[in-house]
Order: sequence, then structure tokens, then C-alpha cells
Amino acid sequence: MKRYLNIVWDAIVPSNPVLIIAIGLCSVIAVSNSVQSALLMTFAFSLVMIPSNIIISSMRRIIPEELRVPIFVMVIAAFTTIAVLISRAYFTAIYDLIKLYILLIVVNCIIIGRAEAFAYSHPVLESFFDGVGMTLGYGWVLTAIAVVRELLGKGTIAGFQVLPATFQPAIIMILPPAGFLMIGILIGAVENYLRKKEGKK
Amino acid sequence: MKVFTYSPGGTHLEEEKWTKDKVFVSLQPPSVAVIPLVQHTGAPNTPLVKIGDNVKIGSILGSSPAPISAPVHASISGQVIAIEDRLCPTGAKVQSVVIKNDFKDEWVNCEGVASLEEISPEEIVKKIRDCGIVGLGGAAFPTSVKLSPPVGKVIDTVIANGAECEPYLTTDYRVMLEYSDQVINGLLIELKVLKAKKGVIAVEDNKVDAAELLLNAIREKNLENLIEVVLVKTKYPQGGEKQLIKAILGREVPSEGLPLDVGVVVQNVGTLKAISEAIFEGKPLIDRGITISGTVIKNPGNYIVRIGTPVSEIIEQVGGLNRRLRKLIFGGPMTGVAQSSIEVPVVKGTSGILFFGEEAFTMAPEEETPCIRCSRCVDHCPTGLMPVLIDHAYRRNDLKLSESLNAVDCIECGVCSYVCPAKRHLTDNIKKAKQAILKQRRIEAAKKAAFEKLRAKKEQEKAQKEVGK
Amino acid sequence: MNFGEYLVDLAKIFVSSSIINNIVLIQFLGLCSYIGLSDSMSSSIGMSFAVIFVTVCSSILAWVIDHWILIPSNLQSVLQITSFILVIGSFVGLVQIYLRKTSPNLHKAMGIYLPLIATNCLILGVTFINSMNNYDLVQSIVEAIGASLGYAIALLLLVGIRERLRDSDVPTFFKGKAIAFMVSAIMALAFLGFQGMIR
Amino acid sequence: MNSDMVDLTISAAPHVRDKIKTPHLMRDVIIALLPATIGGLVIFGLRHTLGVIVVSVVSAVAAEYIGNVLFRRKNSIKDLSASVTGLLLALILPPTSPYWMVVVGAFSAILLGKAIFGSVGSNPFNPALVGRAVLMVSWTTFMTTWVKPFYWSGMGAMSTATMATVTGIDAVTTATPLSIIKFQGLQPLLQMFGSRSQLYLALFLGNRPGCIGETSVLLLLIGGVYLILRKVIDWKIPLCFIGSVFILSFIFGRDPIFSILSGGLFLGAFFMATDYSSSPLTSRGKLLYGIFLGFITVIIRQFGPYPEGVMFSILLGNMVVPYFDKLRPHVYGVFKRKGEA
Repeated sequence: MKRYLNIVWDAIVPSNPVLIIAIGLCSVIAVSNSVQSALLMTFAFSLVMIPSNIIISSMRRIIPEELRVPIFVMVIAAFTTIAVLISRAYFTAIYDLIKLYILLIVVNCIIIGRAEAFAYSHPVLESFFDGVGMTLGYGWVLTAIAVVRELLGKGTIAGFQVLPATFQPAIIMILPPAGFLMIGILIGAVENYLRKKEGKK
Repeated sequence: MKVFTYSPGGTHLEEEKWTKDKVFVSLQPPSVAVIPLVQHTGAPNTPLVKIGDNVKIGSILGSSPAPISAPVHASISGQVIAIEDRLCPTGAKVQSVVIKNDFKDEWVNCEGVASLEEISPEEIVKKIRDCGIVGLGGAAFPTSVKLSPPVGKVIDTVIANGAECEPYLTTDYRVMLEYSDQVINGLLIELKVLKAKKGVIAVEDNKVDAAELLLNAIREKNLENLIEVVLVKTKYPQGGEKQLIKAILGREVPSEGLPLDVGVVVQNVGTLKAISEAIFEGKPLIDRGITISGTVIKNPGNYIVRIGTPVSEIIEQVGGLNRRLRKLIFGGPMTGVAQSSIEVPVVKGTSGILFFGEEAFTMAPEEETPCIRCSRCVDHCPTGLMPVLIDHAYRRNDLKLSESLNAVDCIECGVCSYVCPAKRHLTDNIKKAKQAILKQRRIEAAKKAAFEKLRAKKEQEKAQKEVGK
Repeated sequence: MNFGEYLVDLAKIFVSSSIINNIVLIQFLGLCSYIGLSDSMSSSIGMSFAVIFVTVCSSILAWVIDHWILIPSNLQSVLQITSFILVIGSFVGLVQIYLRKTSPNLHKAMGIYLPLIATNCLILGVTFINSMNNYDLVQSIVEAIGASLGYAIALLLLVGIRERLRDSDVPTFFKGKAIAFMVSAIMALAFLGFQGMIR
Repeated sequence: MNSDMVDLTISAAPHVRDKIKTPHLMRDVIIALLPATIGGLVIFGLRHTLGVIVVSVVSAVAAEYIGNVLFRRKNSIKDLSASVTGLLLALILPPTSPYWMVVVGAFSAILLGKAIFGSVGSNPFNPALVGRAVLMVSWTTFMTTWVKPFYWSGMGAMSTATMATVTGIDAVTTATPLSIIKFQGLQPLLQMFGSRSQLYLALFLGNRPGCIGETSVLLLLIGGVYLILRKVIDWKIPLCFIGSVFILSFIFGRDPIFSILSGGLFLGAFFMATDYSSSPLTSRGKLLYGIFLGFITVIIRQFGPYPEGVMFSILLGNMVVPYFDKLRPHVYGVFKRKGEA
């Protein structure tokens, strides 16, 4: 069991897909202006990430090497369709705001990257936990950014008024510039951290 | 008189021409003269004297058979006491002949011609070379070479450069005032050699008196049809060869080309005087007019100084220093070279020697502050370069970018550094970029030549083998 | 809607996708290559052309599939994602093969960017935008041109600024990708000046 | 000779430098801004306006200091560039700006607009405008709340009654001429000021609602001409900017004189667009840059959601500067041969 926990933990912090590998940024910037969007995005992400990891892992012995990428894409596309249908059915209001980015999960580099780098060469159970870890890793960064942006930009968290009414929200935080800003600072911090770690070695 | 100028670029400098009204005074010959064997741009000379030889004023000390070269002569009479590497005003150590003065002031036999009719252009060029005449404006390019343009190049105009645009310096101004006849004669000699139709004497409009004097002399000699005197605006670097040509004739010397590519020869007025003396008196270049100025020298002025006189002797002869000497500059303050020793000798290209104390460090602060992109360097560059970008590229070691920014066209006038409010060392870095580019080009050319040679050799062998078959 | 109004409508689509709702700065599509390529002028120019070409062609293909196959057979919601990504993927592959065989020069200039484009979410994003807005074929093409041009504009502006920043004393903290994001933040801020120009 | 009389140092040519240094240029900018600053204080009263200016300058300098510490740079406060940014920011804020907002603006201007790109001269965007843009999109209400001139000094230039009846807005907050013309047309303005020439005069002298330092064209012109005469800025950018706004406004059927006198055009053209670091280096680049700014300004004023377009147009222009810089001057002796290029 410890091994599986390790896989999850590894994806949450030490090799976090968003922070360390810096991929899948489009959706992170786009939907991080509200916590609700971020949560729905994470949910939809998990609906694609985990099953496609499981399927690819279980079929890894029968997928031919040369055709693997198109097959990965097909699998991911199928699950994306499912995720879209579910999101649309149960979370219509939020879905309408961010549907483009949910559709685009199909080209999310994290998912296809894990299919190639992990699921295709690991057993099903490990791939499942990798999927869970990746979802958590993606989700917490996205949600954290969303909390900051929504709090400063609207004074609310997930729609609930948190800050006193006298607070004048900085609208810029929920507009595009702040998305770039937050990611810029985050990447700066991460790269700085990695550089220092490298330096110590 | 119409005032000509070039555009764009350039700047007005504080003139600081304190020695404007000081008549030339001859300094005493030095007790020891140090005469570098290379004082010109071109091939080095080989010594023709040995230690212990006695020489007279005008004895040839060294020469070279190379086409671009000029011999050097003894400037004092006495005994050769050493032939060794000595520090030169360029900052390099150069093989020099050291002569101990016997104070007999004996001359070698010098003979000139009485009139220009007696002598052919070829003889004139040879005489000028034998007398070791080089450009006295600073570049020290052998004059005989300038006067022998390649076949097919037609020279229509000779410009006498009296636009002494560097601050402090007044040598050329004094030459025009005190030796106007020689200047005009020198110009006539050049016109004859180059078969040029027109001579133009260019004088900056802060020296109108010199221009008028020259104009009167020309009128007296009835040379108005041949020689023209024009005023150019007082602006640095108006006296730059390329800027002068653009200002007066509206022509642009092509990149990496020479004035003769646009049918022009530009000659410093001091050089013209030396040419005139060489032809009519047979006098080799053994002394020259120099402006001695600066804040810490007691008696600034214009002096005729023998080539090879060390600065220490000059300081003593003109009355010493008032204060501690912190910066010694050969040439003008914009393009001159700061010296590390007061033992360096005067050479043919020395137009002025400036002495400064502590204030030198406020005049030119060493510390750089960040570039604020004010674009002053771009606005003032007389060549139309982007100094700030070349500087950035050089600091990043991006030679390719420097090259595409035309760094090699820099005339090293120093204006960009002068105007920079952040006091960045632009000129210095562009100069270094330029040198690095030229060096790389030489290496590439050499590589290519070697490669061609190898290929030719292989082909030859192949051909031989085939013949052998 | 008469023809004049239709033209105005096309112009609005174009201006909106290229400038006002710039696909990169306001809609965050194509960010990976936008940030990744923005330190080299020559590759961004190559990439810009490649993106414009592929986006326009893919949009046409996607539109045809959407309107001639998926909608008539009522399969849009189930098969749209899969068919779009397959179409674009195979189209890019074909173009690559075709270029390599027919014009090596063009392949050299554009070819290296093509594999990158297949995963560029901008292309797929534009096809989805077309479908969501129910654009007709001409509108889709105009949207595709506008969006990809908007990508090129944003990329080239960023490249220019990053080229300039090479000579600046950018703090170590922000060196590299981070400063590209910070510049983009201010660029997005400036683009907000156009917001609301078209309802 | 006494040997300690000689202690030579060597250095590269040139050995003389112009006396003008970076802080001198910044000081000149501050001097040039003084008329408009004082004008702003007179027009809008000392009560709150002075506070805005002081808070802005102080927090800009503080932000600069923090930036220096964060990014381990040499102390750059003495070069006065942060003070200039702080002053400029204050002048483009409404006189009613709350102090906390001014602080946020100054910190955004210095840290986001400048410090992260390197020291002075590295910022691709005008820092003061970055600060203002952040405030503008964040707190639009505060940024578009205006008071009548002399409201705080008690000598109402326009009668409160006229203002309220014409604009329908309450007596304290009012609208700038540009927003009136945008949303209500020219007629109310003419009613308010009497006649067209009176309107022009009021705009020229600064007797109108607006940002602290932008209202008086006369005082800005004095400062701008001072800077041009002192050769701190080039005439090309302001002239092309204002000129193209004039011409394009005319083409779009707007009153050209009103267009150049209103809004922040003069402040922007003389003091913002000419910011060294974020404007082009070459002459040709400057000419085109000015025209580009004018074009975008008119486009935003005509079609955009905001009545004023100067700020966004300069920020957009800043992004294009690297390309304007490619318009290099002719290099002496370098000719493009035929068949090349």
C-alpha cells in the first residue's frame, strides 16, 4: 500500500504536473478565476485522467507500439466526451462558462503525457493511483490559485462572501492578466526552488 | 562664406581652446630621443643603424621595402645608445632607436627644389616617402600611399582638413595662421600629383580668422580658380574625414572603403605643411607642432617638438606641473590615448599632449549606471549607428548581431560615450566589437585561403597522377 | 440578414478573434507554444505561418464533418471530440508527408512546427468555437484566420519584448518562462483596452 | 622631477563626458511636471489632492526600495526615476482616489511595471500607466469618479445647478467632458460652458473635471516645451501623437480641437509616450510610434467602452516598440545594392 501512496504523493508535490513539469497551463490560467469552475474542471479532469490511465494500462500488452499514440488519443477523446456529457448534465451553469476548456481536456498534455510515460508501462493498480495523484496534483494547484483570485477579485470563495463588505474587490484578479500573473509568479517560485535544490547538490 | 555641415549626428563640445593665441615656440632638442621604428599605419621598419653609430639630424634610422610604410629619421644629432623595445603612445612596446644628444645640431645634407616645374609627380611621391611624411592628424597613414591611388581611380578633389574639432587642440589652427604659404604650397603639390581639378581648404567657423588669412593668401597668388576656402560648422566630429567629405561634397565614402573611392583625398593642414617643406627644403619629418595643454601644466601653449622627445623632457622645458598629474593624454580628449608613463616619446602622429589632475575622474567618470534608453547615442552618432544596441550585443558576446548592426562602420569618434547620461563605455565596447569582428574575418579569410590552397594542391596531385597513368 | 450586414458581421468576427478577444491573451489557447517559442524570432515567424495555415484548413475540414456528417446523423455530442481530433491529427500528418515529398524548402521552414501544432489546443479550440457559435463555413474560415492571426500577433509582440529583455537585468527569480508570463500579463492588461468594443 | 607629482591612470577614450547624468534628466521631468502639479492642486483643492500626490510618490519610492531589496540591486532611489513614476501616477488619478488605491497603484507600477524587468531602463511598458491600468480595470468606479473643478476650494466655477441639470449626476461626482461627449454628445457641454470657444478655453486652462494633472493643457504645454528645449525629450512623439489624434478625430467626424484638448492627451503625449524605456530609439521609429498611438487612441475613444484611450493606446504602443526600433537610421556609407534586400 505504501508504494501506491508514494505514487500519489509524488504526483501531488515532488513531480506535480502543473508546477514542476509546467504543462497543461491553458486550462489552469483560464478557469482559475473562480473556485467553482476550478472544482468542476478538476472533476472533469479526473473523469478523463483516471479511466484513461486504467484502460491504457490494462491494454498495454495488446496496443502495438507504432499505433499507440492514435489509440491513446482515441481513448482520451472517448472519456472526454463522457466528461463533457456528465458536466453538462449535472453542472450546466458552470459548464456553460468553461465548456471550451472542458472540451479541450482532450489535448491536455498531462493526460497524454501520463499515458505515454506511466500507464503504458505500469500495472493497472499503479496506473490508477497515478491517475488519482495527477488529479489531486492538478486540482490542488488549480484550486489554490482560484481561491486567491476569487478572494481578491470578488471577496468570495466558491460564491460565499468571505471578506467584509467594505472590501473593494480588485476586479483585475478575475480577469485574464491576473491569470498570467499568478502563473508567472508560481513558475518563478518553482524554478527558483529547483535551481536552489540543484545548487545544493 | 557658406557654412557647410553634415547630418545627422555629432554634438557641440566645450571648445577649451586655451592655447588659441599662443604662437608656436620651438622646444630645445631633448638630451635623449627615443624614436620608435613604427610611427605609421603599415609595415614595420627594420633598423638601419647599430648601437654606437653616430647620426645626424635627418639620418635614416629605419625603413622598409613594403609599399605601405614610411621611413623614420633621427631628430637630433648624436650617438645611438640602444635599439630596444620601448613604450609607445599607442600603449604597445615598439622597437625604438635611442639617441644620446651631442648638442652639435648637425644636419644631413638636405636639398629641395625651387619650383614645382622642375619635378615630376613620381619624383614628388618618392621624395615624400623618403622624407617619412605621414598623416599628422593622428592616423599617421603614409602620405605617399595616399598620393598613389590605384590605376583607374580618378581623384577630382583634395580637401585640406583644417577642421580641428577636438577640444583643447590648436595645432592645426596655428599652422594655418603661421604657415599659410606652406599649407597652400602643400595643397598645390598634392593637386599636381593627383591631377585633381580642385583643392578645398575646410576650416571650422570658430576659426574664421584663419579662413580669411588663407583666402587672402590665395587671392594674392591668383589661385582662386584652383583653391577654395570653405567654412564648416563647429561641431564634433566635423574634422572626421568621412564627415568632412559629406559636409562639403555631399558624397558618402562607401562602408569599409576609402575617400579615394569617391574621388577625394583628405589631408590634414599640418601634413600639407610637412609636404611643402619636404619638397621645397628637402626636410624630413623630424619635428612637428604640438598643443601642450590641460589643467596641471604650468605653461600651456603650442610648441614645435622634435619627434622622440619624451614627455618628461617636455614637462621640464615648459615649466613643470602645478599639481599632481593623474591623466596624460596623447591626442585630443575625445579620441586620444591615456598614457601609463611620462617616458613615452612624441611621435609623428602626436597632435597634442594633455595633462590633467584629479578632475579627470569627474570629466570622465569610470562608473557605469544602467542604460535608460534615452536614445541620445542614436541621435548623435555621426555614422547613423545604434551604439546602445551594439554595446548590448557586445556585452552578450553576440558578434553576429554586432556585425549586422554595422559595428565595423564605427569611426570611433567617442560621441556616443560623451552624450550618454548613464556614462556607459559605449565607444570602447563598440571599438572592441569592431576589432573582434575584423579579427574573426581575418581568421575566416585565412582558413578559406588555406582550404583553397589544400584543394588546389590536391587537384594538382590528382592531375599529376592522371598524367602518370 | 442582408449581404452588407453579413459582411459587417464577418468583420466583427475577425476583429473580435484577432484583437479584442485575442485567442492567446484573453482566451488562453495555444499557450504552450506561445511561451515556449517566444525566445526565438525566427521560429516564431515560422510557427505563426504554420499555425495560420493549419488552423484555416482544419476549420474547414471540421466544419464539413460537423455539418455534413455529425449533425445530420445526430451524433454531434457523442462523436464531435473524437472526430475533430482525429481529423486534425491526420491532416497534420498528411501535410507533413506531402511537404516533405513536394517542397523540401517549405518543409524545412514549416515542417518542424507541424508535430507541435497537432497538440496545439488553439487549432482544436477554434474548431470548437466555430461549432459552439454555429458559424457557417465562411464565418468559420474568418474566425480561423482571425484567431490564428491573433496568435501570431501575440507571439510576435512577446518575442520582440523578450528579445529586448535579453539585455536587461531581469531578476533570477523571473528569468526564463516566468518573465514571459509576466510580460503576457501586462499585454493582456493592455488588450483589455479593446474590451467591449463589440458587444 | 618629483615622482609623487605623477600618478597616472589609464582609461578608454573619450576622456571627457557630458555633464548630464541620469538623475539630471529625471529632475528635469519633475520640474516640467511642477506647473501641472501645482495647477492640479489649485484646480482641485489641497484637501485631498495633495494627499494623493504625496502618498503616490512616497509609496513609489518605498516600492522601489522593496524591489531593490527583493532582487538584490544597488540602491536606485537616488536616480529619481521612482519619484517620477510616483508623481506621474498621481497626476493620472482622479482627485478623489482613496489612499489605499493609490498605494496599490504605486506598488503595481514599480514592482509589476518596472522592478521585475530589471533596473531603470529595462521596463518595456510605462510603469505609471501599468499602475493606472491595474487600478482602472480593478476599481473602475473609483477611477471614473470625478469632482468639479474648485469643488474643494469652495469657488464653484460652474454652478452646481447647471452641472446637475445637464448631466443628471449628483453634485459631487460629475463626468469628464470626454465621457459626456461619449454618452450624451456635444450639446450638453455647449450648454454647460456657454459657447464653443468658452469650452475650448476652459479645456485649455484646465477648468474641467478630470485627473489631477491632466486638465490644464496650458500648464502641460509649458512643461512639455521646457523638456523639449532642454533636449530631455524629442518633439517627434508628442507632435505626431497629438497631430494624428487631431487629424483622425476630424476624419471620424469628431471635433478635432475638442479631441486634443480633452482627456489625458497632452499629459500622455509629453510625459507618458516619451518615457525613454518604453519608447523607440530611432527617429523614424518615434515618428511612426506617435502616429500609431494617435490612431489607437482615436479607435478606442470612438469604439471602445472607455471614453479615454490614451492610457491603453500607449500600453499597446509599448508592445510594438521593439518593431519600431527596427526602423534604423541610414548608416553612413552603407548602400543597399540592387538585387539585394
